[in-house]
Amino acid sequence: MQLKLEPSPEQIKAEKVYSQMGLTDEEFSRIEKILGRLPNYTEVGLFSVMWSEHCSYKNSKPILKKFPVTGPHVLQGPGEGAGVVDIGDNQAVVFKIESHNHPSAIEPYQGAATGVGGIIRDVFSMGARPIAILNSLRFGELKNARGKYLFEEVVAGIAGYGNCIGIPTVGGEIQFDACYEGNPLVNAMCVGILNHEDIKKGQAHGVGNTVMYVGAKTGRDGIHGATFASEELTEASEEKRPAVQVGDPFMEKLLLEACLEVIKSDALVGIQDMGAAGLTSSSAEMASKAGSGIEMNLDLVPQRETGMTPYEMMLSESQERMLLVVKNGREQEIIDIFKRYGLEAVAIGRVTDDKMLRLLHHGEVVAEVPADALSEDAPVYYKPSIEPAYYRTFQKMENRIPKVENIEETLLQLLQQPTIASKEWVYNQYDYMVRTNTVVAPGSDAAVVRIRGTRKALAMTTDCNSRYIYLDPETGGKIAVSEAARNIVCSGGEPLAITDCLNFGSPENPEIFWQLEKAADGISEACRVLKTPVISGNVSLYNETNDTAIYPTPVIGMVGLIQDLDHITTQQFKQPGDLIYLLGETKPEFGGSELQKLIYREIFGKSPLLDLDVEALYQEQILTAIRAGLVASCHDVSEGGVAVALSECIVGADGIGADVELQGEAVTQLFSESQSRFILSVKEENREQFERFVSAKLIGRVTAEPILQISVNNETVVKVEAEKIKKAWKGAIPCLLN
Amino acid sequence: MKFAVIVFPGSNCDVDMYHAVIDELGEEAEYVWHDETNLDRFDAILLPGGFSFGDYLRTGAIARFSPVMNEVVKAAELGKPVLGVCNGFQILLEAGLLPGAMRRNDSLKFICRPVLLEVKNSNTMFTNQYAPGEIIEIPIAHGEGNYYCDETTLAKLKANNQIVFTYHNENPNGSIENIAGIMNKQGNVLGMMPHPERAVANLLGSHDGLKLFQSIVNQWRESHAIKA
Amino acid sequence: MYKVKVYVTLKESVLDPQGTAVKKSLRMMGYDDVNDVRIGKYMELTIGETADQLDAMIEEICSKLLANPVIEDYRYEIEECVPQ
Amino acid sequence: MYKVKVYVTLKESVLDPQGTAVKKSLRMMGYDDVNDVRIGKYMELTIGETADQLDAMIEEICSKLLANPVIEDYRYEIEECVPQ
Ligand SMILES: Nc1ncnc2c1ncn2[C@@H]1O[C@H](COP(=O)(O)OP(=O)(O)O)[C@@H](O)[C@H]1O
Ligand SMILES: [Mg+2]
Repeated sequence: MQLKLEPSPEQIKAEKVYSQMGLTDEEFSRIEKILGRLPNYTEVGLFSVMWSEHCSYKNSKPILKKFPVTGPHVLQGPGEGAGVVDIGDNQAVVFKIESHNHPSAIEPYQGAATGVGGIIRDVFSMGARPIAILNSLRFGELKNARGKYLFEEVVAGIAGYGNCIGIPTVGGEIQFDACYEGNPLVNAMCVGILNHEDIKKGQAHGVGNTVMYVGAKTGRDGIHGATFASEELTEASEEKRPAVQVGDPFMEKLLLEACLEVIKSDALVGIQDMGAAGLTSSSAEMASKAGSGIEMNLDLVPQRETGMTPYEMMLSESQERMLLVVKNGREQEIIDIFKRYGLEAVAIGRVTDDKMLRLLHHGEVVAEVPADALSEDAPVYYKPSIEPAYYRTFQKMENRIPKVENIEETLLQLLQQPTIASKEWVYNQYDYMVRTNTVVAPGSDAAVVRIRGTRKALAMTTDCNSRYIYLDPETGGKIAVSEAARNIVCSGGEPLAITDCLNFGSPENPEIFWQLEKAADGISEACRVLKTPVISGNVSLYNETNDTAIYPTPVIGMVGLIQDLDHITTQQFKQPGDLIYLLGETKPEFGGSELQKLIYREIFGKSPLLDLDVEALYQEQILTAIRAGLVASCHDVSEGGVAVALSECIVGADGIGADVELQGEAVTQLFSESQSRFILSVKEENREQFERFVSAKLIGRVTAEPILQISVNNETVVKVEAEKIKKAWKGAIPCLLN
Repeated sequence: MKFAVIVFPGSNCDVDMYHAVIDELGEEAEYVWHDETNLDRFDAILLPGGFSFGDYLRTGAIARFSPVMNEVVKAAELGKPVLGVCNGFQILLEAGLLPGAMRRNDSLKFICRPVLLEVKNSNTMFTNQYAPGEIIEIPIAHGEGNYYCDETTLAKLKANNQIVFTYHNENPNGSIENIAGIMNKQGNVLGMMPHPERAVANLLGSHDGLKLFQSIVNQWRESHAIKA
Repeated sequence: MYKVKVYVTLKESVLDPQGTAVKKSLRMMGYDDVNDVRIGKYMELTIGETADQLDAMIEEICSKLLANPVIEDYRYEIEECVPQ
Repeated sequence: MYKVKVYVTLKESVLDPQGTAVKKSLRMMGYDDVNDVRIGKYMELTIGETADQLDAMIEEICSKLLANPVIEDYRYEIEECVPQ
């Protein structure tokens, strides 16, 4: 049932059909020039998806250039499915983060689920065995039914996919703010490991080699309404072309196992997953990266529906598909491996030497365009950027200490803010233990996954406080990287590298573009100082509803190496009698803090400041002390300040409390969000040695009594049972959802 | 002693089972793909957790038709120990090797966390290393662990001491009588929702599950010593 | 009293992993004549007295809660029934 | 060609957690007249030529695979249809 007639090349130009697919007049002229003729409908489709921001990074490329991407351990930087970092003993860790914001806003369960599926494929397409999944989520304030629905369904979707495929979801972060109400963020990160010799690339080398298609059949999924430009379209036919794809984690599990087997075969030349723009991006990129061409016969593409046009097949975003390049004559070996898993591998084309992407359908050439033009040579734009007025206003403001009536009450309220509250309701829905390598489960600073057969482990985390970034993108960018590194270090790991997901508003708005630029500057500088290069990432722009942009949200995913299982450290206090230390200086810094938000219901002023050299020094001190076996627990101070951090050290450890004494202004001491601070606990007998390594201040002791007692200037300001803290902190999210 | 770890398309705790046996128990194990038609070389059969065939339709419903299941039935009839964990339990129910059926958790949510279990019957080939009534900590990770059977069946389970594990202090999923694990009347087929293979080393948070595997080995040694 | 039967099915071009898996399994079991399987939901609601605007109410319930209009279609039948 | 519609429902004696949850939500949304909700499966099978013993075959498919007789009931309807 073919409902539509494709417009002719002349019509496309005259009626500007291309503009409905997101191409500008200049871009269309550029295509005409590249081809030396008018493009047909399918060809315009290829350009429109490949030159979209999502595939080409045309607006963000100049920004991404800022990032440091090399380092002594980096084996593969940005540009492939995922980045790769050496971890010694011939092993390497592979990771990447990716957004699925838009699909999740429309259909939260499937949007989140397919986001997880996509990032897993990115990792195993590199030849790596995925070992863990993390996520980073942003929602509105959980005040209305829609908001709760989005939150519940996104979590269920992540769980549904990850649990079924059997990769543990070990960590993440969630922030709730009104700016995400209409535009939630769903970022998923996957971490894998491989042996050096198994690294695979998405490159179509070797003229005459065979292009093979494996995985799910192609349907009309995800061919976006906006790019679907035919006058003959009726409402009924529109309905048949849903923008949202349904994930099939069972299919992906089979695909994963089969691909990991195929990767061991020297018959395999290149492999890439079909992500956004499916067949188009995978084929064009594989050809372009290898400096070759690809010719495909679309009649051979496994199809789920009848009567699919070349345009539909090439733009489909059906999930769970991979494109392989296989040595000519060795196809049967590949077919046999997939067959064992009940999957079909089908030869659909071959590698050519003419650098063209050529498509055949029903015996005719239906598209013929230079692969480089689609991929490497896509347009790049340098957008104007303007410092926003709000920023100047905020920078001029003095730091104001919020007025707090009752400190203990305020602490309990802070613990119930959903951004601070326990995320147990979320991660108990994730199978975080499958494969029995999860040594530190969700609930501490970073998750820790051991590497079986060695004494090593990997620490991993995602972090981003977008409130700071909104107030001051450059400082906020530095903070995001530093906080991620703090979480890794607190767990006993040495930060290796980062992956980033730049979630921003529209780059057409110069003030937003300024945020993007400045945040990237901050991230870059922090990466240089903390020696964590950017090895992969993703950009998601246009996150706006009704012209209001989200806070700039560049999520940082970081992985660190723990050299020995004995170094693994968690945030919970361990033993009554242990000494409690605070490392780092506390200043009255409340801009963007939880306390500011709680009291004023808005954020303003300067974000906390950050000195990267101090940050690096403290992190080094802590790592040295941990490796020397001197640290019983370690936790970074983040949202909610010292009082919240101390509470978090107590709640996970049953039946103990803490008695702490601070000096100074009480609200600042307890709730300021000054950066580069840590709470550590140390066995009495290690006191001297610890103090030699770490310039921290002794502030109290772990007690056998399950009570948190804090005094400031010798006056008790908090005295509350651990049980009460626990109830407030753990009960908050379930309570908000009811 | 040699264990078969049956792998269905979609199984995902197969690796955990395998390593529990090899690394922590110190016995032999081999992965067996679901199309295998001979299990004679094995002394015990393990059906791991996961999502066999995606658990589409019903948990375990499609896996039970895999060729290997005929052999699992045969092994059970021969009296070999057969242990099904989580999805393995669900498959045993669908295959009729154990009575009852699984419903979705009453919270309608997947639940992953450590829980406490009571060893209801420590006089079995799976639990002889536990003390009667011992309370142990073992994680659960399932969306459908809400065990159901009719009253006649329940009465029989009780009468024959077939209820092996119950949840202690709380019921995480709504299962009747807090049932976490049951065995067949002969006592050689055990199905349980909690994952003993995830609790075999302190590094993982608990080693309470190891005794279950040790019980199997212990029983096997004794019976072989007698035969010899 | 009314008994309302609601049928929720995936939209035609939406992937149905469950249906595909069941079809494959039926084929494996030797039922070669099965060409296609689609799996949806079937729900029975028992509704009390209010007869007026029942239709509008069911329509609302379906589109808001029982079905997900982004990927699913629904239809329903209303039967009047006498409580025993 | 035949289209077979299969309805699988939980037995009445078996508590239906999903139905209970949906009922609760409906009540919260203000639909106080909803007395009961039961959730089951609706499946559509398209079956090729073989007309003989179709009934026996469907019966078998249902009892073996599509429904679990321990907790579920099923019924089905067979419609002959002309392929377009
Ligand atoms: N979406 C999520 N998925 C899984 N785990 C989460 C999620 N959100 C938070 N967590 C876990 O909860 C704990 C606390 O998170 P968070 O408050 O963000 O920690 P931190 O401030 O140290 O970064 C961490 O262990 C984290 O991994
Ligand atoms: Mg932290």
